[in-house]
Amino acid sequence: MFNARLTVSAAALAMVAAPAAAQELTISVYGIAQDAFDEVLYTPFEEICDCELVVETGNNSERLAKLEANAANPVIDVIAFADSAALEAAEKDLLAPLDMAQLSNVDGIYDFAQDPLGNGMAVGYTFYGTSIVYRSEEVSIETWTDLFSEELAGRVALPNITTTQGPLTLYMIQRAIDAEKAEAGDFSDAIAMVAENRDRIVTFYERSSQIPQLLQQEEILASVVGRFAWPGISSIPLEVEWALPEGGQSGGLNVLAVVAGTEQTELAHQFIDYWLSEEIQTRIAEARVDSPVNTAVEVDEETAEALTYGPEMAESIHFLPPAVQMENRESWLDAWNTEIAR
Amino acid sequence: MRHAGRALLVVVMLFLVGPFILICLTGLSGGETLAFPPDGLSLRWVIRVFEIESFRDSFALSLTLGIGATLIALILGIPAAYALVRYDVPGADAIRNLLTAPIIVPGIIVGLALLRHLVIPSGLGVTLALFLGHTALLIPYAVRVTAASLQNLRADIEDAAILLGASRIGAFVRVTLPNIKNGIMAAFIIGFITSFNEVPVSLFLTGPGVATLPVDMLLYMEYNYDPSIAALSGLLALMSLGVVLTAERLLGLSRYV
Amino acid sequence: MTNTRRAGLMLVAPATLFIAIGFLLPVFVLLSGAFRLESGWTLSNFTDFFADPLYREVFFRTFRLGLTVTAVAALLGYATALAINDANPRSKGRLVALLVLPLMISPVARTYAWLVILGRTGFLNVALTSVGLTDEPLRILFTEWAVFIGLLQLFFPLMVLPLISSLENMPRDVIPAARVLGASWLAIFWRIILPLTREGLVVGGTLTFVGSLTAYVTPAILGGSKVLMLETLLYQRVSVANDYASAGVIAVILIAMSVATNVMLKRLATARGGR
Amino acid sequence: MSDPFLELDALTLTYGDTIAVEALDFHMAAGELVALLGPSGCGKTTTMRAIAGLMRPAAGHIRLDGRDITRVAPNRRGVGLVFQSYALFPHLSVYENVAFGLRIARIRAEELERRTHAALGAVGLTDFAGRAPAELSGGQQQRVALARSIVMEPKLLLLDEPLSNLDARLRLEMRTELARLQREFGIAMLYVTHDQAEALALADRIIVMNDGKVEQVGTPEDIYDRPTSVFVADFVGFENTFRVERGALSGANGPVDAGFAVTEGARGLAWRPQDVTLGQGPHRGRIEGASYLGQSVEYLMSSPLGPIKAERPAHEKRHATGTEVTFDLPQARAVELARG
Repeated sequence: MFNARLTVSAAALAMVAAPAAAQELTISVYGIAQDAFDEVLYTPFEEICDCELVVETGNNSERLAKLEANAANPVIDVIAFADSAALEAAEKDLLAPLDMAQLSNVDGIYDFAQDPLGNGMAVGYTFYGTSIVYRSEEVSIETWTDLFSEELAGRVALPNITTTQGPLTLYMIQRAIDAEKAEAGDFSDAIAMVAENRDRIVTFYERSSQIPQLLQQEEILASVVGRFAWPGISSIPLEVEWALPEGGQSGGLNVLAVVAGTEQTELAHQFIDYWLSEEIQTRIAEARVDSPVNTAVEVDEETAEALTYGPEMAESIHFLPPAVQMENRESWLDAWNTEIAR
Repeated sequence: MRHAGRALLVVVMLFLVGPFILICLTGLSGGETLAFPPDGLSLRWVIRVFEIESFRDSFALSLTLGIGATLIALILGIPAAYALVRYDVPGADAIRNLLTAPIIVPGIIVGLALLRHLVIPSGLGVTLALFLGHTALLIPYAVRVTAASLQNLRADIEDAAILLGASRIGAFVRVTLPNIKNGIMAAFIIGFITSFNEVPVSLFLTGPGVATLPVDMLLYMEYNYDPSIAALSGLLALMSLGVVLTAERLLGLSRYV
Repeated sequence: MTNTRRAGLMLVAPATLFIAIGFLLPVFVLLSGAFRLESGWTLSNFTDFFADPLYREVFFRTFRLGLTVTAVAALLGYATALAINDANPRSKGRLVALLVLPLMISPVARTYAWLVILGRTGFLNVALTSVGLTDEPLRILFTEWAVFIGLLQLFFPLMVLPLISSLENMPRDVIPAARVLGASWLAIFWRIILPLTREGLVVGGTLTFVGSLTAYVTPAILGGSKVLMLETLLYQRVSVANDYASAGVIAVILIAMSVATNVMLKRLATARGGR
Repeated sequence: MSDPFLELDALTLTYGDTIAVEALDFHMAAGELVALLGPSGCGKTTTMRAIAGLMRPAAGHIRLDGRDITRVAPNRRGVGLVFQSYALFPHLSVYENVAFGLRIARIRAEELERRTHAALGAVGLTDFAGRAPAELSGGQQQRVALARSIVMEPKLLLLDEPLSNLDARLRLEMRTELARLQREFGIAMLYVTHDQAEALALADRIIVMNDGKVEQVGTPEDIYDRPTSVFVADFVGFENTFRVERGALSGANGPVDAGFAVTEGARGLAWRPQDVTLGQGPHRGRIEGASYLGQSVEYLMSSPLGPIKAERPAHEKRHATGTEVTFDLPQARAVELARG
C-alpha cells in the first residue's frame, strides 16, 4: 500500500514537473504584467541563453519569507525585490554579492540604482513614484493630509503597513507634519493621524490591483498607490488624476539580486544584465510596465506620461532609504498594530 | 405556513446560489474591469482564461492533485474504515480520532507545518508535500463516507460468501465492494472537489511554477483586476454544478456529504 | 478473536501511520514552537499574545463572528430544514442538491462573487437604493458584515444538511400527534423537534462554528486588513513578519477552540439524550 | 444412534471476557434434523456460528464426519448456513446468488447451470431467476437463501431461525418445504430457534439450551411431555411450574404442601393449565381474570403458590372474576422434574 502511494506520487510528480531543459534559471518576481514580461523579456532571453526560465510570483514579504525558509536549499536564482526587502534579505545572508564585471550595463543606469543597498548585492531595475490618486470631479487634493478631509471620510483606502507603499505613505504624511522627524524614521505623528481617522478609512489594502476596482465601484474616491498601478487605474471610465501634492511624491526602487547558494551564478548575472540593457528597458517601458533606469532609454510623451520617467522625475522623488526602513520597521509595525489595526 | 415556507426557501436558495449566477454573468462582461451589471456581453474573458499559461499549469496540477490524492486517500482509508466498522480494533476510538485529526487542524497550519518541517528539512519538494497534505486532508472523508456505506450493509453477506467458499478478501471484493461502490464513488467526488477547491493547506505550498488553481487565482487577483477571474470562477462554478448534479442523479450524493 | 484484532490493526495501520508521520508529526513540531523560547519551554508566548490589544481583539472578533454565524445559521437552518422536509420527494432531492452546491464551488469564486455583490455600487446596494430602502449606499465590504455574510453562505449547508437528516429520522407523525394534543407551533418546536433533532444541531453547529473559526479565504478577501480573524492574522504573522512563535500560538488557540467545541457540544448532545 | 456425524466436545465460546457457551457437548447423526431450542441470548446462535467456523472456540473441539474441523477455515468445512436475515447479495440476481458458490469453486459452465437450475427448481423459484433479491417477498428470499446453500451440497446445513421472519401462512408452507428438502436430499440439518412450536413440528430431535449449557436432549415427545428441568418445563408451556423444597412446593410466600407425597429426589413439579382442576382440591385461589377462548376458558388466579393458570372446557361451571375458588394440582398429571 505504501509502495502504491509512492508510485502514484512519483507518477504525479513526473506529470507536473516541467520537461527538463538544458539549463534552468528560476526567478522570483512581482506578479504584475507577466504576459508583457513574457513577451519582451522572458522569451527573448530563453532564446539567447538556450535555457528555461521558471517564474515564481508574489509580493515582497511572502517571497522573502519563502526565501528565508528555503535558505538551506535555495530554489530561486534571481530575485526582484523592493530595495528595503532586498536589504533585509541581504542582512539575513540570503543574497550573494554581485560580480559587477559581469554586468556590463550597470554603468548605463542612474547612479542611485547602481548600488542602492550600498553593499554591492543589488542593482535597481526600475523606479516609481508614489502619490495620491483621486476622482478629480469629486474631490481635490492639495496636500498629503487632505487624505483625511471631510469629503474623503469613508471614501479613502490606504496601503497597509505590510505593503511597500505603507511606509512610504506614512513617510509623506509625517513629512507634511514634521519633516525632520520623518527623515529620522519617526512616524509617530503620521500614525497618530491615521489612527484618529481609522473609522473614515474604508480599508488598508494589501494589493494595489484592488484600487481600480475600489475606484470604479465607487467604494473610494482616493488612495495612495505606486505609479506602476497607474495604467490600470487610468483605464477605468472615470475622471481619475495623479496628484502632485504640496510636499511632492514619494517612490521606490525595485532591485534585482542573486540568491546566496545558487549554482547558476553566471546565468543569473547574464539575465540581470540583459534586463538592464537599453533594448529590454526600452521594450518594458514601451509596454508601459516598468519605468526604465537605463539613462539611454527614450520614450514618447504618451508613454512617459504612463510611467515615472526621466532624470528630473527621479530627482524629485522622496525615496525612503532602505536602511531607515530596516531600522524602524518593527517600531512602525508595533505602533500600527496597537493604534490602528485593532 | 406552506407559503411562508416556500418564500423562505426561495430567499435561502437565492442567497446560496444567486452569487454564482451573478459571477457567471460578470464573467461574460465585455468591459475592461470587473463591474456589475456587466459592460456588454462577450466571451473575450472566457477565452482569455484559456490563454493564461499559469492557469493552464495550475489547472493541470490541481487536477492531478485532486485525482491522485483522492485515490491514495481511498486506498488508505477504505481498509481502515472496513476494520473500524467490522473488526474489534484495539484502541478504535483513539484511531478514529487520529484519522479525523486533519479536519480539526486548520489548513493553514498544515501547510505551514509541512513546508517548514517536511519540505525544507528533507528537500522533498513542494509538489510531494502538496500530495501529502491533500491526502491527509482527504483521508477523514474517505474513512467517514466508506464507513457510512459499510454500516448500511449487512455484515452477514460477507459471512455468507465465505461459507459459500470465498476467501475473506474474495468475499470483500465480490460482495462488499460492489455494494459500497456508490459510497466509494461519492467519497471520490467529494474528495476530488475538496482537494480541487482547497486553499489554506496549499497556500504555503507553492513554489516556482507550482501553485494549485485556487492559489494561482488568488495570486493573479493580487495583480490583475479584470473579469478573467470572474470568467474562470464562472467556469469552475459550472464545472462543479455539472459534477454535483450528475453525482446527485447517479448516486444521491447529498446523502454522503 | 485475537485474529480479528490483529487483522483490524493491519488494516488501519497504513492510514494511521500516514497521518501520524506525514501529518501530525510536522504539525506537532510547529505547535511546539508556541511553547518555546530560546531560553527553553515557556507559556510566555501565550501571555504575550493576550497582552497585545490587536491580538486580543482579533481573538474576540473571531469568537464573536463564529458564534453569530452559528446562531443565525441554526435559526435559519431549522426553518429551511422544516420547509425542505415538507416538500415532495422530487423537489426535496433538488433542493438538497442546491444546498450542496456552495460546498462544491471554489471558495475563490464564491468570495469573488460577494465582492461584486456587496460593493458600494454592487448589486445589493443598487437594489436597496432603487427601492428606496436607503439613500446612501451601505458600507458592507471590508466590515464584519461582509465576513458574516460570506461565512453564513459557506457554512449554512453544513448546518442544514444534518438538520434535514435528523428530521428525516424523527418518528413519523409525532408533529401531528402533538398538534392533536393541542401544542402550539412554538411548543412543538421547543418540546418535540428540538429534542429529537439535537444530534443534527450539534453536528451542524460544530461544523459551522469550527469552520467559521478557521476560514481563510472569506475573511482575507471580504474583510481585508481591518477585519483580521485568527486565520488571516496567522497568515500575516508568517508571511509578513516571519513570526513563527505567534503563528504557533494562534495555531494552538485555534485547535484548542475546535477541540473544545467538539467535546462540549458532543457532551451537550448526550447530556439529556437518554430521555 | 450410530457413529456421531457431528460432535461438539466441551466447546467453550467467548466474546472478549464474556463466556457465551461453556463446555458444550452434543452430537447428531447423519441425515438427522435437529433443533437447537432456547431463549434469545442462550448461546445457540453463537454455537451455530462456531460450527460454521465464523468464530473460533476458546476451547473444545468440533468434529464433522470423522474429521476435526475446529481449526478448519469456514470456506473449507462443507457446512452451509441459512442466515436469519437471509444475507442475500443485493447486487446479484437470484440466479447469480444461487450460482455464487459454484463460481467460486470454478465449476464448469454446463454443470454450474444444471445445478443452479436444479436448486432453483427444488425451492420452486425457477421463474424468478432473473429478479433482484429486493424484488422478492420474504418467503421467496428465504427460499433463495436455502437454494444458495443446498446447491453446494453441504454435509451439514445450519439454519438460523428459518421461520422467524415469515408470516403465519408462509411459516406453515416453509416448514413443509424444509421437511421435504430434508427427506429429498438427506442432508443433516441443524437449526436454531426460540420458538418451541417450530422446534416440535420439524425436528427429529431437540436440544434445549439455556445460558450457554444444554438443558435437555430428546425427541419432540420427550421434550414436550417429559421435561426434566424447571427451565424446560417453563419453556414448553407448563405454565405452572414449582420448585420442590423439603417435600413441599415453594410458593410466593414460603413452602406450600402439595397435597400428596412428593417423590424422593424430584426437584420440581409442573402442570399444564389444562391439568389444573377447579372447584375442589387442597389449594385456594382468587380468580383475577378469565378469558373466553371458544373451546375453553382460561383463568388467571392468585394463590399462596403465586399466579396459577388454569384452562377449563367451556361447558364446565364458570367462575367470575374476584371470586374465591378451590383448585387441585393432581398428582397424576404432575410432571416430575429432576433438576431445579
